[in-house]
Amino acid sequence: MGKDMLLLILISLPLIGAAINGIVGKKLPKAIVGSLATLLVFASFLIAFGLFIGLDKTSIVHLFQVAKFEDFTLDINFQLDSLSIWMTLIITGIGSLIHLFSMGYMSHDEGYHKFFTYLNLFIFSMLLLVLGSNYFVLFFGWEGVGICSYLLIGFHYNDTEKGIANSLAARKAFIMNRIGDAGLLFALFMMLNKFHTLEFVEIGKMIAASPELYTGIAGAITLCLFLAATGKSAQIPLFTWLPDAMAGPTPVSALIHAATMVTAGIYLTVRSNFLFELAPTTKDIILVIGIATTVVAAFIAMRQNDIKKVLAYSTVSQLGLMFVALGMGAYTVALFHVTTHAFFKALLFLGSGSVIHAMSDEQDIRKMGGLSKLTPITHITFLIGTLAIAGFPFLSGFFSKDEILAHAWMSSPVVYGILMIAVIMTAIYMFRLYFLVFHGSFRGGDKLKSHVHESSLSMTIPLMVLAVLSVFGGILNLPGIVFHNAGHWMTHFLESTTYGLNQIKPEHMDGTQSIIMMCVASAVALGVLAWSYSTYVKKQALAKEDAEMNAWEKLSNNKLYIDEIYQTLFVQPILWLSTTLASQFEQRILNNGIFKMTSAIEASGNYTRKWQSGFLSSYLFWMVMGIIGFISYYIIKSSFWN
Amino acid sequence: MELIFLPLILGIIAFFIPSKWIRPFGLLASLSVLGVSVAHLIQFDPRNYVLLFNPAEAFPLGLTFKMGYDGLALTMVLLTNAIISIIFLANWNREIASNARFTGLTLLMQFALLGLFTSLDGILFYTFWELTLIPIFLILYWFGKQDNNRALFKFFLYTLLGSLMMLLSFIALGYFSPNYSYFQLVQANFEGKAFEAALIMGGILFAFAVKIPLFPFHTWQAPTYTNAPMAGTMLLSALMLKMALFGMIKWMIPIGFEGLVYLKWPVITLGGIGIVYGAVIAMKQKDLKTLFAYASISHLGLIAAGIMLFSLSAIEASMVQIINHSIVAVGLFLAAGIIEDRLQTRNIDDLGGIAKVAPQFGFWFAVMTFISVSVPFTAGFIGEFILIKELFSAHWVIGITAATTLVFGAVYMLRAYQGSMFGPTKIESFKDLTWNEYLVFGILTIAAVGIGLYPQMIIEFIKPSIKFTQELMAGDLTLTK
Amino acid sequence: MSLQMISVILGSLTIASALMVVLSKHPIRSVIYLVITFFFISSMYILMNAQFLAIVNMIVYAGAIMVLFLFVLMLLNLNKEAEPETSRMGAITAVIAGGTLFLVMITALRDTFQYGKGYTPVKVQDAGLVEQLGKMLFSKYLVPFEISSILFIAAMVGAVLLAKREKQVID
Amino acid sequence: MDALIIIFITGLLGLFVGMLKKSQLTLIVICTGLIAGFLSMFFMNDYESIFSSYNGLSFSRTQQMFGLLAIGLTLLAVLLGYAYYKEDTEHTADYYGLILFSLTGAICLIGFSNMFMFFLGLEILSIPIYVLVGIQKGNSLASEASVKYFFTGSFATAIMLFGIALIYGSTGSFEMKEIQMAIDMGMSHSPMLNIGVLMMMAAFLFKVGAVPFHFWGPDVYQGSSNAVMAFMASVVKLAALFAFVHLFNFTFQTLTPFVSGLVLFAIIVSLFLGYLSALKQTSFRRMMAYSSIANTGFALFAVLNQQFGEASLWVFLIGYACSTIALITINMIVEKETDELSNWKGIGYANPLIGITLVISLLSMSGIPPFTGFFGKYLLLSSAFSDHLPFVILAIIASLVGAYLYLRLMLLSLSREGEGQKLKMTGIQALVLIVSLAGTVGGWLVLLIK
Amino acid sequence: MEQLNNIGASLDFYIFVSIALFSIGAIGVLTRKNMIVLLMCIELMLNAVNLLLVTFSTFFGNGDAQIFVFFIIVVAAAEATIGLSILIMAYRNSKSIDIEMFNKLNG
Repeated sequence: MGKDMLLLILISLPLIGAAINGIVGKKLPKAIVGSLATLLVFASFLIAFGLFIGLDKTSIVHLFQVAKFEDFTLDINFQLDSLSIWMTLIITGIGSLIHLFSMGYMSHDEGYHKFFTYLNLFIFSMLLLVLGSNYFVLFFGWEGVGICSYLLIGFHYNDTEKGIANSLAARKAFIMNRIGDAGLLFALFMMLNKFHTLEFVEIGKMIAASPELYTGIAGAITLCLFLAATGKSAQIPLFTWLPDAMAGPTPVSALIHAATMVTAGIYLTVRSNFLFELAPTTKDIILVIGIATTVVAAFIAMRQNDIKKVLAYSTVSQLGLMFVALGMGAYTVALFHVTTHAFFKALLFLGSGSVIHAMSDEQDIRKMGGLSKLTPITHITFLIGTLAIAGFPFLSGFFSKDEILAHAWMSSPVVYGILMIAVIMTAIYMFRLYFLVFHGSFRGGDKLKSHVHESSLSMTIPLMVLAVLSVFGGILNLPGIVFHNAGHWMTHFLESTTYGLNQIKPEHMDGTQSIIMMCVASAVALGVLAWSYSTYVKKQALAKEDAEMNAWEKLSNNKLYIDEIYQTLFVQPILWLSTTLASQFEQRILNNGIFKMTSAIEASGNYTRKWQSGFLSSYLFWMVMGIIGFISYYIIKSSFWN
Repeated sequence: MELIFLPLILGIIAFFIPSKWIRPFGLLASLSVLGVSVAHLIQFDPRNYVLLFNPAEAFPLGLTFKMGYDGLALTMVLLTNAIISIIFLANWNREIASNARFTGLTLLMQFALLGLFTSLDGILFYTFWELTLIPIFLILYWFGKQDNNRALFKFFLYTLLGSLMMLLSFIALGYFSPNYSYFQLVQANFEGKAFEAALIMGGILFAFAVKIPLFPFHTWQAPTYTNAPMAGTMLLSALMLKMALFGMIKWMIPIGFEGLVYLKWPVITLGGIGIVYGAVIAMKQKDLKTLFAYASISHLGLIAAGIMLFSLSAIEASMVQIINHSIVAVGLFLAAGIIEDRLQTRNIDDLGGIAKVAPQFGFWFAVMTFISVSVPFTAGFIGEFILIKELFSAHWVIGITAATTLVFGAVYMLRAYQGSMFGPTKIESFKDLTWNEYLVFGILTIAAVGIGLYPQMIIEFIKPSIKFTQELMAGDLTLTK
Repeated sequence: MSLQMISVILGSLTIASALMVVLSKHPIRSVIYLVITFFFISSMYILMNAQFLAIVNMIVYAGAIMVLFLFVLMLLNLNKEAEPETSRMGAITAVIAGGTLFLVMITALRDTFQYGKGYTPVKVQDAGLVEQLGKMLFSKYLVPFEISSILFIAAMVGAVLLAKREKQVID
Repeated sequence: MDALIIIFITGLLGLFVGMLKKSQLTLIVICTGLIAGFLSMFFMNDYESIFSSYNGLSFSRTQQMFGLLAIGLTLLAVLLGYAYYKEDTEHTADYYGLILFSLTGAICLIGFSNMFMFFLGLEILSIPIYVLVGIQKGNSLASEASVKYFFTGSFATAIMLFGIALIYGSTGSFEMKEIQMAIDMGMSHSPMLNIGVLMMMAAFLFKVGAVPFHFWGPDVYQGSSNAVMAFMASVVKLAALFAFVHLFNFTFQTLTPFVSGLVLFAIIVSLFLGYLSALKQTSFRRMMAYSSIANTGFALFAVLNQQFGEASLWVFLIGYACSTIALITINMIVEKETDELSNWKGIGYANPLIGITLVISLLSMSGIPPFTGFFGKYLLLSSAFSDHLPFVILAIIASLVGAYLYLRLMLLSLSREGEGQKLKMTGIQALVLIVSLAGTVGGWLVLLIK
Repeated sequence: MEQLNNIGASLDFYIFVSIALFSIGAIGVLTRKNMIVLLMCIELMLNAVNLLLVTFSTFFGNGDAQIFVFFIIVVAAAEATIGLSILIMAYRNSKSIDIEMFNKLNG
């Protein structure tokens, strides 16, 4: 079996799973449904791993042609190279773990088979997104994940309490993504007009041949691409959907809104690096927006009380960090952070899922506390995740963040400074979350306490696997300064097989600076840990109620009022426009105008028929007038004749 | 010829069938017509022009009575026959289907539509154009809401005004062409008379603009849809609207091509306004049918704007989009019909939680919703993609305007879907889908996904026709037919 | 007194008596004035050498038709009170309209009033004679002559149909 | 010409057979005569008849077609009226006789070749109609209609005679050919001729019922009976329109551009006034009268069309007359005490034949293809298109108002509320409906045969 | 000139008289409300036409116009008959010959 075939099988396995579960899943026992879905994704992972091992050069698999137009064709092609296979590994790997987790988490849900159908469908779409060899397939996947995300966020649409909120959140996500999609479409159109193809490789070649031809259009294209990325990867200004998306079941949050889908924007940018390299302005914009997002999201996360909301804002913040890296041209660094982030954020979400599961669907951290003893495995793994994200030395997050900070330092100390603030805030809110959930006393009441229990094995195994990965994930791309030959494996891996990835090499950094930076980061993480411990464990500080908050806490707690601002600035005017147009323009002017006209015409009949007075003498009179008129016509006309 | 006259004969027979047998009769009749058209399809080579009726002698008034089809027309013929069959199927368990008048009128409507699509003579085209009005009008009047006279008047007079303008144009065309044969009309010489050509085109456009409907001519649509019976709405939006788009592609632009420079941007602008306007109004509509009506203004504005570009890709994409819109229209109006049928209301505020009670319906409605917002793998995606691309290439402003349909479309469709299907259950019981409704949704979905995955088949099918027309317009072709 | 003088006087009298037809309050007077007008017109015919028409005019118009009018007037037995009043405004409007008609026609035909110059009427004496007319009527105009019988039949049937009193059914 | 004699003799014969007081027999005699007349008209060779040695009448191919149409429509009108006449056994024959005499007038008016025949034809056409309008003797509305028609008609006759006299004065002839020659020789600027032509035109506008000489129309139509109205609206209108068009397309053709301004004015005002006034009517016959004023407006476009005017008029008239006869038949069927339009509610839904006839007739009158009404309007408008575009557009706008009018009637009569309504329809009426339906649907096909 | 003198005044004069008679008839038709007088006024108008025709006949010197006058008299007689019988019928129905009374049909 050739690689091409394997690749196609890899892509189609989740689709097959979705089809089976979708069509007959309702009648199958839950165990079969869940394990089928999980195994298929895992099989995909195995195939991907095999391909990864045997990867030598970029190869393109042609499947079929969707449409052929005058000056371009639209094909379904797949591309196998280091970047796509790397993303595939993350997606299928973490995907299968989360599938496994879901088997336990969703076991009581009546829409069990539906859930796995959607999940498999999501994996399929995501694979299309990353494996496609052109922007068209990428767009297919891009839209596909959007729909799956919509379906999964609104999964509990008919929940008696939160049903409407869930579906509204889903809608918000879909629509905000659609705004981004429009950007992607425009980028595609511009590329079609300029390059007459959408193949990555061919566009890359064309640009490599004569970059100066494309500098102008590249700016526009990259801006549109970045708009798309902000939609999918929840950056300012389109980030508000992600926290709302937490309405979905927790595995969904872990898979889609932490590990995979939200990183599609980063993937897109990395994929299009040849274009971004031609557009320095766009890169500056990305940098600024990345910084803003990471700081704003971290700030909001500090005083959130919903366990998943904290993690959601954390995700937004981390994604911002990745965009900072992209803005500086450090593409592999961004991907490295994508990878480690996938590990620890998935871990954290699954951990929070386990907590929620244990707490009988309670998500408010004010009602939790002291869960460390009740759910030991969750506690340990969650702790590892927290440490990893906070940048505890030598865990995966430490290395990936450090790379970004190092690049930031090299580009500008100001950027570095701002990022350090964000890093500190990250550590603060994560430790706050950890301590409030797992330490102190249980605040949820006795009745709830008696129900709290450790999750089943299918849920804890993924936690443990992810914990291990979170700890050792850093190995993938160790800083070169310390581990000379072993370092930067991932950078080299991606560099060796992709085209045109040129970036600043961290090796050029001064060794001493690098070490100092690591020390600073470690110190920050440890310092915040110590401070948090003293605040939340020693002083037993609790999450404040709304009334007790001071100004900045309120600001953070209310998400900077961004939703409200959007509501007033965009939503309300459009809805107002809709109502006004419908009632004023449509109804009053167009509709009533026409009826006014017709009734006026009808009414004019009343005047014309008055002429018909019924008196013979009037008839005869008008006949005489007619003849007089005729003759006058002649007199007038004949006098003009001469 | 049997292709066109079979529905006429069947339609007349239908009036005499006892009501016990009328239900299967309607379905079988429409299926047999579909079968005939499929037989034509099998023998058809897209590179050919098939002339069904081609009298050699000349008639007075420049009448030629030519009839025939190319790939473009045959596509529409097949679409018509398929949709009519689906309409019969969708109405199977409704009272309306056991009414001989309805069946007969629908078959007569089919006759008129087939005649329209296959006519190759200007006056014949106009005749069939008007002829379609009569059956649909009676269907709306007899089977619509009782007090719908105002809406009907508006519908009838609007369309009639449009037709009369078209008639003026055809009369004027008589001065530029020896007779009304399509081939002669296309070759009509407007050299140095671009403005006259634009005027003639404008007259024809007026008729089409009313039917499409383009932005300021749309007010008849929403009330007509709201008052119409489900089958009538389907006929209107899935087939009658398409007549106008087909007419634009096949008749209006090829005939008055020299005048396109004058009309191109005004119409594209109107289309663009329609896209945004329809979508914005649809956002706050409470009645499902009204909402879909405004959505249709938005969708068709895009197609009309795309056609005006008259590039090969744009027309191919328009055809794909025309078919997609027919599928969507039937699906969505069936959904609205099902809701109205079981709950006697279409107001979104009164609905809610249906998906919980009737999960199958919820699912298929969702599928239709997604097809309508043209997600990938559905027919709408590729059409919308290329159309917006072409518009974007023509001018970026119109491109961006057109792209708002992506966002706005999602807004109003999801609002409609979620408002009626999700949320707290406000209804006691809701009978889930019957077999025929399943079948309809299934067929529509398969068609939509099939076209979405492989639109090439349609594109290949119609490409030779468009090229032929373009050559005809350029005068490269010496006509032997 | 030259013929010209006679014809001018006749013309004036004709117009005057015609005016009296319109102005007379009583219908019977109108009838009488109308008969007088016809006499004047007939005499003008004679002046123009149309003797046969002059006679026919006298017999048919003044004789038959006017007698019919009088007969109907008597039959209906309309007394003075039944005579409809003409409203002043209506009359003024009507006179203005008629006057305008007259003026407009005169204006339009003003060029014609040198009509006769340069033309030479031929065989003036013969044209209006019975013999001439009779020959024409039964050769050139035979078809109209025969067709006019249809008119008379129709008028006869119609008159009988309308004027006849329906049979009264006596119980 | 032979047809004329056959019809006249049939009329006389009908009067005699009428004495037997067997209405059925009378009908048979009359119909046989009409069919014989139709056939003799049909098989007539050009200019050959027993009267050919005398001048006065001549029939070209077109005139023959109009003659056939007139006879055919009379046949329909006669059949249509049967249900009504037979109740009045005393006068059944009188009705038929008068209608047939009137028809002879119409034929004279179609085939005239000098002013004598023209004038006589017009009078023979009119005088029986004056009588027929007022034939319901006890009905004060009928006698009012008769009075109005008679006085306006006589006044118009006087005007026309004055016009004929002036034309004679300027051209010195009553023969159409000679008049035409004289005009073509350079008389066209003569004031006397022009005034004469204008006065004739005024009288014609009166006869066809166009503004500003239309006033008699609504009153007379409403006052008369359905049967008489059917004859008036079809045959009388046909003959008058044909004579008008014929005169202005041949004899006065040099002057037609000169009068075109007036004709266009009359057309447009007729169209709008007719349709607008019709909108507010409650009486069916009155509404039809106004609608006929508007349709006359359309027909007058033929006056301006030298080339195809008569052929266009023929097609237009067959559509118009057939629809009108069909509608009047339906009105006869549904009429109760009065001819209120409310009687029409739901009749089309109750009876399919009535429904189909009604819908197609109304659509044809609104100018919707493929019915004859459309082709008539199409021909008339298309010929006027290049010279009088603004007026054609105005006419089209007016026809939209008309469509609204007919649509309203259609909606009213197709209302579902009529379900189960019982309508009495005789076989003869059904026959009339079917024949006129065939004319409405297929009348235009004659264009292709030619 | 001499020939013209044969018919008395000039042709123009007769035309003038004829127009005057016609106009007077028209005024009568417009002013009078009595139907019989109305009918008489119409007869007056017809006589104006007759006069005109005879004038032209004299002028052209052929008898065609006189034959036409003959037919006009024929028609006038028939018309008068019909007119009077309509009048009688109308009188029977409404007991009046005032045309102003006949206005039930209007609008």
